[in-house]
Amino acid sequence: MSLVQNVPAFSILLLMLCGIVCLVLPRRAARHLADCAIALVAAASVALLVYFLQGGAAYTYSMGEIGAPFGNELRAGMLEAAVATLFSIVTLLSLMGGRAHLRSDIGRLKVNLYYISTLFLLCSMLALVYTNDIFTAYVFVEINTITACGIVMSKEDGYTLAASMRYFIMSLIGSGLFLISICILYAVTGHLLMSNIQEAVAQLYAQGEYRAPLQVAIALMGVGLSLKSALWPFSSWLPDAHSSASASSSAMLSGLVLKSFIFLMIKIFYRVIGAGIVRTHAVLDLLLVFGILGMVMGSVNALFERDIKRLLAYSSVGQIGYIFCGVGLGTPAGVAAAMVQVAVHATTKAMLFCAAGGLMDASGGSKKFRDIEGAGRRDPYAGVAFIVGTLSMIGIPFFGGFITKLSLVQAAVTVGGWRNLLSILAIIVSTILTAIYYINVLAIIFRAPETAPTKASEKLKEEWKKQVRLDTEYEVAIVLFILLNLAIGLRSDQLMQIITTGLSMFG
Amino acid sequence: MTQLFTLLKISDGLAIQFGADGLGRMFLCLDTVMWILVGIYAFKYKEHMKHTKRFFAFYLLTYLMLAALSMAANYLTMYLCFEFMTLLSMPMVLQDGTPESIAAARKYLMYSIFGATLGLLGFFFSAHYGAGTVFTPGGLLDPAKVAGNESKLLVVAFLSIAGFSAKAGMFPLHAWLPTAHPVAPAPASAVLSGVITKAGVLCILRVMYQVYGASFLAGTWVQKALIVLSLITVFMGSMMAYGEDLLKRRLAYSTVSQVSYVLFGVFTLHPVALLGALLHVIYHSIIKDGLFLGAGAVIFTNHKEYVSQLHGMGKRMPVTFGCFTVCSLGLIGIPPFAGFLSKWYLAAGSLSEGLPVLSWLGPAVLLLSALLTAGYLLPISIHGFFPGEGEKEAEGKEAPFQMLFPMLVLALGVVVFGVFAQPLADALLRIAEAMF
Amino acid sequence: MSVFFANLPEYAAMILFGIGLSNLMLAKNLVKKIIGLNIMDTSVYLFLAAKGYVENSVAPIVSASDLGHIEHTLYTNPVPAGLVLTGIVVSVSVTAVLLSLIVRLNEEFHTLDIDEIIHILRKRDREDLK
Amino acid sequence: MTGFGILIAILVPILGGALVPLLDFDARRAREYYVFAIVLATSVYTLSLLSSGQGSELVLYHLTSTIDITLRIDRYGSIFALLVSVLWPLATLYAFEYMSHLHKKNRFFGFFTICYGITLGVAFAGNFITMYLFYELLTLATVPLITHEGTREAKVAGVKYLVYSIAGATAAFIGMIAILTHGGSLEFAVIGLGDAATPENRRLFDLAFLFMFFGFGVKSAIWPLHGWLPTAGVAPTPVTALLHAVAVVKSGVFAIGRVVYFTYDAGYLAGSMVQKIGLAFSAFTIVYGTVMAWKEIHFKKRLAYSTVSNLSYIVFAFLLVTPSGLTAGLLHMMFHGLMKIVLFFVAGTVMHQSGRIYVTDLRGFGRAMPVSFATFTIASLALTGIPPLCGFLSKYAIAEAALAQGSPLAYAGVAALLVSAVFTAAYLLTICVRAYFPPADFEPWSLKSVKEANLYMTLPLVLLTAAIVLLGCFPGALQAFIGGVVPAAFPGL
Repeated sequence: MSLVQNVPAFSILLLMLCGIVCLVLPRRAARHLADCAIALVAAASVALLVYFLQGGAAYTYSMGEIGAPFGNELRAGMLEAAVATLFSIVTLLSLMGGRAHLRSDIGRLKVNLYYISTLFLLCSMLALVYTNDIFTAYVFVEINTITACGIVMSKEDGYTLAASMRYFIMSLIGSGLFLISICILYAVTGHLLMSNIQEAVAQLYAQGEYRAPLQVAIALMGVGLSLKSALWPFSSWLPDAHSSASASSSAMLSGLVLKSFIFLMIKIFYRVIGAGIVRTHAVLDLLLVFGILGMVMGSVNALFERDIKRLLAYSSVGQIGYIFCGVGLGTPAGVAAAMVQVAVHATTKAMLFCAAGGLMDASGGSKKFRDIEGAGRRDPYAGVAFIVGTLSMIGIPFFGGFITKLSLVQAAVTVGGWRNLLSILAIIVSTILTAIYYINVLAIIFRAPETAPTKASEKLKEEWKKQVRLDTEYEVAIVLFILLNLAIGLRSDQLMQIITTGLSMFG
Repeated sequence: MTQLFTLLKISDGLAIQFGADGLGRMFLCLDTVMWILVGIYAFKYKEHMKHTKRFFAFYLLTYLMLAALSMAANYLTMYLCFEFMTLLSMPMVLQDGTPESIAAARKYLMYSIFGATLGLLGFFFSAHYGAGTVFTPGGLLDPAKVAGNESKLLVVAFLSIAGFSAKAGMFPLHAWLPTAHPVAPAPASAVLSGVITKAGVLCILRVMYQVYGASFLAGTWVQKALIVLSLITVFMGSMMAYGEDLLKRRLAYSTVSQVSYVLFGVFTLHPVALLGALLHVIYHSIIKDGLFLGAGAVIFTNHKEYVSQLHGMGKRMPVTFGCFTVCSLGLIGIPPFAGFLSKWYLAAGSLSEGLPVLSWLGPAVLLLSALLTAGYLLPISIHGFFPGEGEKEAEGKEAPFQMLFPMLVLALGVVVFGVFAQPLADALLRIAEAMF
Repeated sequence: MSVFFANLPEYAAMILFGIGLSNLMLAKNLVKKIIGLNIMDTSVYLFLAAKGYVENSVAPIVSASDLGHIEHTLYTNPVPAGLVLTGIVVSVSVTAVLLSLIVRLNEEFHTLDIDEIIHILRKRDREDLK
Repeated sequence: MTGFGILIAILVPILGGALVPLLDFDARRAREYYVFAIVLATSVYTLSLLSSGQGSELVLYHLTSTIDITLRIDRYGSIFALLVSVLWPLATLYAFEYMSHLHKKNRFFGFFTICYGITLGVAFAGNFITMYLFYELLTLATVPLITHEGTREAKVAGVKYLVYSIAGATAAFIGMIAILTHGGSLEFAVIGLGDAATPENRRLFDLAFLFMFFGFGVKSAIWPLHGWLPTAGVAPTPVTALLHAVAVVKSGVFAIGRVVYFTYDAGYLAGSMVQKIGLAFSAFTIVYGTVMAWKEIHFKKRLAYSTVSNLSYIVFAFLLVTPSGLTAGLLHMMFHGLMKIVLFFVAGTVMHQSGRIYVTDLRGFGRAMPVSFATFTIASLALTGIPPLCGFLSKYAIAEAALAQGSPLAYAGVAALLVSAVFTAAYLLTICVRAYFPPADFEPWSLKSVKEANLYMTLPLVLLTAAIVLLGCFPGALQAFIGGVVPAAFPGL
């Protein structure tokens, strides 16, 4: 057991510790502690990833050396390490990107409480990634829900409170269903550790016993988790929550929180229930159809939005549809495509939300399209970020989005029949719609205000004149985000290789 | 074709080449003589016109294209000259600029270009299935290539010949002629009717005899269909002319029917009938130019356009109406005058051809339409000279000498060629034989 | 019917879960929603606890005295009990956060009906646009 | 001659163009010298590349294990590059004068020059993914050009163009990936599917072909997908002339040529079902385009419909999948570019000088703008296919190729060709008649305000018309250059 193998447990416990310590620290100290903790966790995850890349096998890490039925286990493989790295890096960058907004939105006194929520959020996400025990997964799902609503509520204006209440209630329904399915699985198999459950389920399926409860458990699991990760029909709460929250929290929410639940679902489908059984179950087709509808309806709603952050939120619904379309195809290639989209969407959407924050600063804090005209010229960093985001979303080679489209099409093409045709049509339609509303945004933010007739109020026009004071942290974050997207685009071969070996290790 | 002059070699299959053969020389002489006479007439007529410089420019350019057309040695050059002749003769039609003349010109343009495009179809197939490109009597199709797909080639032959016959005013595509000629100024309509329709005939001759070859088309459904079409036009043209009051439109209908006489001779694919056709080409040009110049003279001097206004005009314009009458008699086919001999050879050729029904039906229709021709031409002369007591006699003076001179020459031509037709007939017979 | 009586607790748990879930989703008043949530959670814990019960078994407590010899062979399964405890902790914390949120909402909008709150927000949006 | 030359030829206009808005020229002269210098330099450099750099290749980047971005000069690409590099300087010269009455010139010339580089990118792409990259960028770079005037109509045209192009590009992309995953190669150096096309996955390759055909068919305006071209007629003339008559639409046809000859070879396509579908669609578009053009009275929209029909000439010729079909298609690609750009330029000059955009009010313009309408008449005659001019040659070559192929659809194509010739005469020559022979009641003084355009506009017109006539009479050199593509596309022959 080399040192690096303790990284999963170490990162979860470190984040919890720092979260608690932040309670007592003053604002500036809490900020530095949080940043250092997350940076440390990111470095550790990278080390773990390198360990796996050099041929390390997936291993289980039992907490406190206690035996199977009672003890708790973490399991780490190449995919988990990669996802953990991604989550921690994006959290760090989102915090840096939205720092300016934290001061204005949350007020001086409560900033360290915000850091507590962020640390616990990241901790719960890493736990979801690493855990090998489904009840621990439930506990961290609840922690995730509470902290996610926390960072939405922290902005304390009317919108965020209402939005977080709706978010909370919908999530609780989701986790309720998730809980009941766990209990059924426990009742049927008697185990809590995922690997044991898999053997028990395989054996039961072979003998044909408990077929009905298992079907119900899988269905509830699918619906519960898709509800929490805002699959289209259940995503009515997402636009309000993600658009009203402050810049860094919407970046984290849209980029990471949704993805952690998806990763949990993939883990449960493929490690707890086993690929063979899941593929025969109707829930995959359900996810595929809702994914496809999500891709189209998300983009359609985004078309009619006149508010930059709501547009990005609806676009997230669309991209989540992409991921579920990949998972719903059922083949390993489909799941790989889903994981690629998880990585690309995490970086791109977080970048766009931070850039949207920048645009709002450059146009007097308003989110409406008529006010952010020409904001791309005033805040060039946000402008370039949106250009990169658009090119990536449309799927131009050299950018992240291209690899998503490439892998999803490769997955869709190998699957025969109606699934193939339906997903291909959805890809075409969603690319068109995405292209339209992103290019529309580009046209607006790069329009020279003095020539085109603008509907913005006079007061706003004077503000446009004076030069926008950008803080360096925001600029560094945006540049790093762009580099991350380009890195994924350019090094996509390596990313695919990590994902495919990670998935094979998953079993 | 004796020696060839290659103006431009575009690629191995495509070249613009010219060469003189009997047929070409005959048409060139015809065009040149007619152009000179109508030219003299037009110098006087131009006081009546605006934009005279433009008119004469296009008048000469059309002549250039006609000369090139008669000298063309391969299908491509013929098609080129045919297209340009349409484009250059069109401005003469809309010379007056009245809305009807512009509409007529557009109609003329569209019909001719449609016809030329069908001709182009023929060119594509002949280039593909042909052995060489230069016109060769007896056809240039390569039997090896043609072996499998005669039916396709027959369809294409029918379409291309029907296309070129649009210019000659044959039945399905004749509608532009009666609308274009009346609006054009007199010299233009004379040239249009007399000579430019013959260009269509020349193209049909080249295509039938020197691209597909008479032997290929003899006895096929294509020949029968074309003969039927020409007979329909002959009959229909004279019927329409009979009822027409506007003088120039009556003459236009007469052109439609007379040119189909020629086409009937060409389609029977028999040397004697072909001789009759060639003879009728010459006679019709002379006669129709004379008639149109006469009509032009009447319009120019007395602004009378309708036949009903010409009662008693003969006494006022004796020379014009004299030539008009001589030409009418020639057209009807009264023996001493020119028209008779060509109709005679046409009937003889058709009878000896031996097609089951058409060999006798043809001459019958020709005779019937000769009667109709008399029906619509003679009343003009009769009412002109002997108006009858009751009606009011039209006043007017004689046309100036510069316009009368060409009419006199043409009338003289009708008489001379009627009486001393033998040398002309022998020359044309040699040309006809050379075609098979 | 014998099946019904055989696993009576499971049936009870399922019915309670249904009541709690529908209440959580359909109730207008926010406080009622929280009550529904708690009913749902308790039904799950009932289900879990029932799973742990073994016929005529003894509580799995091994005191120092009878370390040497153990007379009873049947012990109730302690794992579901542990799960129930964790579940209760989670429910309590979630309810606490929700209730504090409801207090803040009431201060802001003076109503407990979530649809009315959204209606107020939409009206506020329209005023901004003008 | 390493491949870096290609990269330079592509990057110079792109970077040069990107600099124009940044340098923010306000003096017109400075901007013109700068832009013209860049465009001319690129053209000269590209032409030198074409002559010396045949076959040089550059692997730009290994995107994934099976896909990499490569640039290569092969004879097929250099024909398209020749056309573009000859026409772009002339169009830029024309644009300088035309843009004098429009605002935001820096942005316009910036994107205009960027499009030049991207089109060269399409020409020199070494495999399908690289071409897809430049193909998408071309769409994105042309959208701002279409919506340049900022009117509501321009915005609608821009969105419509964007929707059609993105749909097409994605469909083509899906076709590409389907081929890639099932063993076919996307490299242009490798001809045909080789052993990948086994009988059982033949249906999939057919489907992939249809996806790519109709995907790229959007840009080459095949019948159901042509809607964007006429509406894009509202863009400024240099855009419609150069992009919608030469660069953008030709890249669509160029891509179809790549699909037909470089990914699927003659063995696969000859006589196959997909070939029949393609031939049927393109033959129908030939007739549909000209009929719609004849009905349309807006000058530039009429020319746009004419482009729709002429593009299907090229697609029809390509789909014959015979060497003569390929050469005929490429010949028409070159000649149509020349002819159509003259017609669009004259339409632009008329609009620039007199503001008239409808065909019906062009009476008497022949005298008011003699040079423009002389070139217009020659170009119309060429397009109608009158022998000595170049239009006839390409029409003749296509007809010959169709007859040589001999299938019933080929004959239908020849018939469509002829019908469209008649309609082309109808909608083009009527304009010439109306311009040169105004009706009697027409007062010449009503056009005294209309003067002939200055040298900037007339010089390109005259040069292009001279090219039309010369190429019509002496096409030997060009035909030999195009003939060189046959060994590349048909290795077996």
